[in-house]
Amino acid sequence: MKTAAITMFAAGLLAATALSGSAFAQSGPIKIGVVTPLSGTYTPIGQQVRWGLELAAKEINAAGGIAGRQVNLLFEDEEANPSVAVQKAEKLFQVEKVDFLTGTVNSGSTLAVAQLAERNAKLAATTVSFADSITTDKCSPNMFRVNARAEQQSVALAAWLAKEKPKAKVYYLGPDYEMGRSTVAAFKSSAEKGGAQSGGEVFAPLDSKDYTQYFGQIRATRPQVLYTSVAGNDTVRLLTQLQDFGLLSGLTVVGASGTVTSQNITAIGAAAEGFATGVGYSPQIDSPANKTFVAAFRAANKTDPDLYGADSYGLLFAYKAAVEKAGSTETDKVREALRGLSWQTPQGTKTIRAGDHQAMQPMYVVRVTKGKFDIIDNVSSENAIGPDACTRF
Amino acid sequence: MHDRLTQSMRASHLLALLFVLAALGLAAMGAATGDTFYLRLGTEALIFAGLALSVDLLLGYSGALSLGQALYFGIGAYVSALTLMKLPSFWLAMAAAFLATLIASIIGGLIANRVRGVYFALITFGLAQVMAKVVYNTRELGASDGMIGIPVIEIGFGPFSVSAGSPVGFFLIVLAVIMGLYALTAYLLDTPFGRVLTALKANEKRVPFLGYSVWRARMAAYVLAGVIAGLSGALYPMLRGFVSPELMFFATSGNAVISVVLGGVGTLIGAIYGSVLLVILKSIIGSWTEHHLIVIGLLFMLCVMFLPRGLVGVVRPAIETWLSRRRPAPVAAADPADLPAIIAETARTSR
Amino acid sequence: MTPVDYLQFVLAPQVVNGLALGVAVVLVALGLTIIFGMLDVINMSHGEFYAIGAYAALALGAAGIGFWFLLVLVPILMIPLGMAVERLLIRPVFDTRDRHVTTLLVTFGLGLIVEDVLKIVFGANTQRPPTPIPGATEILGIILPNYRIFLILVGAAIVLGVAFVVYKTRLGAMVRAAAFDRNMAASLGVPVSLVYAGTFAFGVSLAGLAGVLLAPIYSVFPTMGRDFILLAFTVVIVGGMGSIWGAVVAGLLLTQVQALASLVISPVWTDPIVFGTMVAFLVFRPQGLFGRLGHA
Amino acid sequence: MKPVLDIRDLGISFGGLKAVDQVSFQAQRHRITTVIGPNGAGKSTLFNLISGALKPHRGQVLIDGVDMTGAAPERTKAAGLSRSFQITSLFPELTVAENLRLAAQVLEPTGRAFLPVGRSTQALARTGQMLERFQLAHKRDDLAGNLSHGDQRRLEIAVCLASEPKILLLDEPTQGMSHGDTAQTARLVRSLTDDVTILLIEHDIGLVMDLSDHVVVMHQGRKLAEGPPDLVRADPAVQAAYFGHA
Repeated sequence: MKTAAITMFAAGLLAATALSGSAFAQSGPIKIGVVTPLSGTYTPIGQQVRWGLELAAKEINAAGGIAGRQVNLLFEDEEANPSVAVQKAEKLFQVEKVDFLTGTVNSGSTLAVAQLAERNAKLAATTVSFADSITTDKCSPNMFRVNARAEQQSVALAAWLAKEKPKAKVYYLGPDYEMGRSTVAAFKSSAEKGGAQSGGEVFAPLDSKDYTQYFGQIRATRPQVLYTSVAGNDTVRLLTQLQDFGLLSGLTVVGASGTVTSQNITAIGAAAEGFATGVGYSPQIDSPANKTFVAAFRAANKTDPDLYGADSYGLLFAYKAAVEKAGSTETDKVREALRGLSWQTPQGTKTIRAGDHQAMQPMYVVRVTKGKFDIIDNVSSENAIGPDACTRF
Repeated sequence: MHDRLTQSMRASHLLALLFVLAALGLAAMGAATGDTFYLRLGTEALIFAGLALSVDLLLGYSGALSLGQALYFGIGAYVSALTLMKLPSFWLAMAAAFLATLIASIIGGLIANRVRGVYFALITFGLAQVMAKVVYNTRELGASDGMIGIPVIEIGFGPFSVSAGSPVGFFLIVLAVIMGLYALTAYLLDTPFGRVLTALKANEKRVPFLGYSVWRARMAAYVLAGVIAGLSGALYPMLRGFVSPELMFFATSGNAVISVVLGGVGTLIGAIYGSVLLVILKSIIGSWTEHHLIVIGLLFMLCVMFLPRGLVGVVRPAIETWLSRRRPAPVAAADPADLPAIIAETARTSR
Repeated sequence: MTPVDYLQFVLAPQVVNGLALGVAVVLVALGLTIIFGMLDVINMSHGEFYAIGAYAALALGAAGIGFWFLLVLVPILMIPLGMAVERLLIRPVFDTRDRHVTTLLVTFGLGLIVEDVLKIVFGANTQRPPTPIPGATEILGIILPNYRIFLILVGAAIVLGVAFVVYKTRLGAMVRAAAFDRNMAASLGVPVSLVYAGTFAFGVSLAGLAGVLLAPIYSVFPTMGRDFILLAFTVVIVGGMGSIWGAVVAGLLLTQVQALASLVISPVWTDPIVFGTMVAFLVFRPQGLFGRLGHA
Repeated sequence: MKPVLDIRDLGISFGGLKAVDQVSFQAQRHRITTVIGPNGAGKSTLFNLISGALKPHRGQVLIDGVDMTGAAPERTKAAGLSRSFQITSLFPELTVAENLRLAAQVLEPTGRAFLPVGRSTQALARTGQMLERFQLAHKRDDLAGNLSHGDQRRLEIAVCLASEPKILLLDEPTQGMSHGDTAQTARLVRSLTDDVTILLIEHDIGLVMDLSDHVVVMHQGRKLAEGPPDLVRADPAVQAAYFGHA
């Protein structure tokens, strides 16, 4: 009766772990759950999230922790799949009794986890997802976003473009899914307010192997600017193929903040030169706080932080400030403390807008020069944030 | 006097009974300790067990490997979610999911059943991929983000009602539904109709010369499997409150195939054990290393190569021998007809 | 847009670029169709062997070995790997009743493992070897990178070479005989077991070669194996299991359909179109364009 | 008397080859009609045409006076025609009893298709009869794939007979059997004519002469001659084409 034994074992195991999870409220270490992709296509982003949080936790703990309590990070792999993310998040909420949750990358996971946080009366934050919906029409009282959303990025980039290339003819190339389309639409409307003309647009399937089939249309419209919101491996292919075809000369390539990042910039190589984007972070930000952060990050992980790493790093300090202000880790008190909170991050002062839980922050336009993101322009946080469209709270 | 296939099925029923007892034990323990997570994880494992059950019906009995069974699971989940957002009724959602997957699997079956063997596997794979892409790109269905905000429903049975938000209550409901689907499938497989399916796997070429239409039998199996997957999927949004296109992706179909192979192809109950085992494995290994694929891949390969009937295949023959020694057996420990009664009984007492 | 512009900038490049992609697909499908057609084995881990080839090229290239030498070295290194996989994983389940399903499942498990191992060894980030032949050539206003021209030529040479070995040599005849009837071949003195292992290794080696050739264009990352696999299986089915010419025709045809279709409809629908073609072939002409190699 | 099986001008060609061409004959009730001819004469193709495995290009197949030309196997089966195969085709992973029960379950009323097999009383009774009659009762729970060759051939005939057909097409039932087994099988086949009409393909000429009521000789797809065994044997054309080679 081996199976019987296995069943009994499994049931016993489940029960035993269920029993051991009981709470240590308000004493002992503060537990923060991190549900992030550690396998699959999004692994590189998950790594940056992990490294940023680990560095912040190390620094906070070395300085005496949050309100005297040490921070303990608990990681779970969400496989970039909302079903897995929710299951793992529930484990962290229910079994590990974490006080706070973060890490989700794709917006589907973030939205699903936000709902779960509500139903568990816990708080969560994203440091990566930039879909506008998370803090607009699908906003949640229990979800915060400390990274810049799509609109902040496109406002900054469009403002720069209007100065740099007035009335430019822009061709748009996005990945063919909801996020890709909405990012293109957001930038297009910002850019056209600044006087840009559209040369046409095309949406390529996600994970396209070959972008050359769109090159003919691009060449035929002779645009001055190419805007793209592809990401990860897709960017590597798009930009290197553009370079192979000699199409990069005379063309300004701009894109979303996730298009060229520290994960794919080495693979893109020279083809990334001149690429510009609107973003909330660059390792080149010339401030003492950032220099210290970059040095520490590099020492720990042998690579530069990117926006995901920096935003994740910054999040823990927001949480620390809020808990210390609230004098508690209770959901309602921390939520109140987070609303309107201003705190210091490597990229400057961030403020969480109370009305939609979206962080306001100065935005930068960065351009790749010799493999580094040089800052070429910036927009103040007030000018970039856009109206509060959240009506739920 | 029972024939050998009936005997095997009865051995599976004994394992099913054992499973139900263990599940009830878990429910009781969970209720006593006020646990939420493990009960809900168990509920999810059961829901995916329903999908695995449908894969085993196809692979283990009619001999057709479906690499896209998540298609019907996903359709069931989406239809149930849409229904629940309009009208939060359990029965209505299940009925809508039933109808939708019935129609979808008839259409899918008309395409997929034109071919067999590996071609069938590739076609089912492709069908699911294409449909998942369509959902992924349809704004009305939430596109790549999926849909959140599916309400926590009250499930009414006459004067009684259970909240889907109650970990124990919903666990028992899902247990009843999934074991009900198991009992139904097991029952059908032990009828002349079901035996024709078994014959398909054993020697498809001979079947028409016995007077049975191969196409009709394959269609019946395919539609039945589609509906089982769809009804299981319909439970998912009730548990998690959201649906996303990932539910239709290959990862979901692939996990169901892995569950079936681990538990035991062609044992029916193996699909359910395998699914629970996979969830436990993933949960344990996943917290310990992000390289869970290696461990699961290795276990899976070893099972395919050395345990063609999976874990259940290791124990079931012993049970069969034991059952056949107990003669005569008028009402054995677990007659399929008794299972729903047992579940209903225990559900009543634990409320 | 004037008609001349359309022809020069849109239509003609589309056809030429589709050709380069077609060659890439044919290269990946070639090994698959040989294993499929001759051994009757479904190798779901074919994509992962392609990835191994690409990573091997990347690592050895970084160690200072030249691209031209890699073109020979990597395929040779893949042969013992293929032999070992055949011996350890395929052989034990070769005689199970449902060989297709069993080998599909075993190699599916292998694929999962390889993908994760690649991530552990090489990291999760995308990498890319330098383009061996830089620059682009303009012919009649159509720009084509030199490396793609090279790829088309080398691809043609590889296909011809493989076809010559399979159809014209004594070795190829032995392989085809073993595929047609194992017992008959054995009685004619063909070392069947060795031929099977060799054929599998040959298919794996071709996947590795495709990896070396395509890495500079499509870049290298752990999940790259999934990239081509559905398209490659489609090509194998449409072309006819095991038919080399079938794979060539189907590969070029399907990529042209994809390329030209994307001019008139949203590119996202090109996948369903390709898949629809596969379904249509399975339903109306299951033996594929050219029928099955070694079989009637 | 009306023939049970009436073959009229049946023909099919593969490519340019006329595998079966203008074949007509009748099989009379409770008689054994044997089709003989050298390898490649088109005998098995003829069986495939009659049983519905292949669709004829021309001609007609009438079963009990009903036109069943080109009907699918399950329909010719329903019309009362059962066939065996030259290469044994059983369900090797199922037991001997289940092989028989599967064949016999067509005898059940449709309503019982969804009741447990234990309730299929008619099918189970028929299975029991077949096990007795073919002396397989002691092996009822063995897997068909584990039986000896001779037992498998016998089981194949039993499976064909289990559904109580009107016509039995037996494709070389003694193929590969030992001498003793062959004689036993011959007696068995003879005894079946009380229930069914038999159409037989057989190579063993001694057996053919012994067993047959009527012989049809095929040669290169065509019918060369037909008649009672003695007459056919004496036919000079048959002598030249067939026995001359044998």
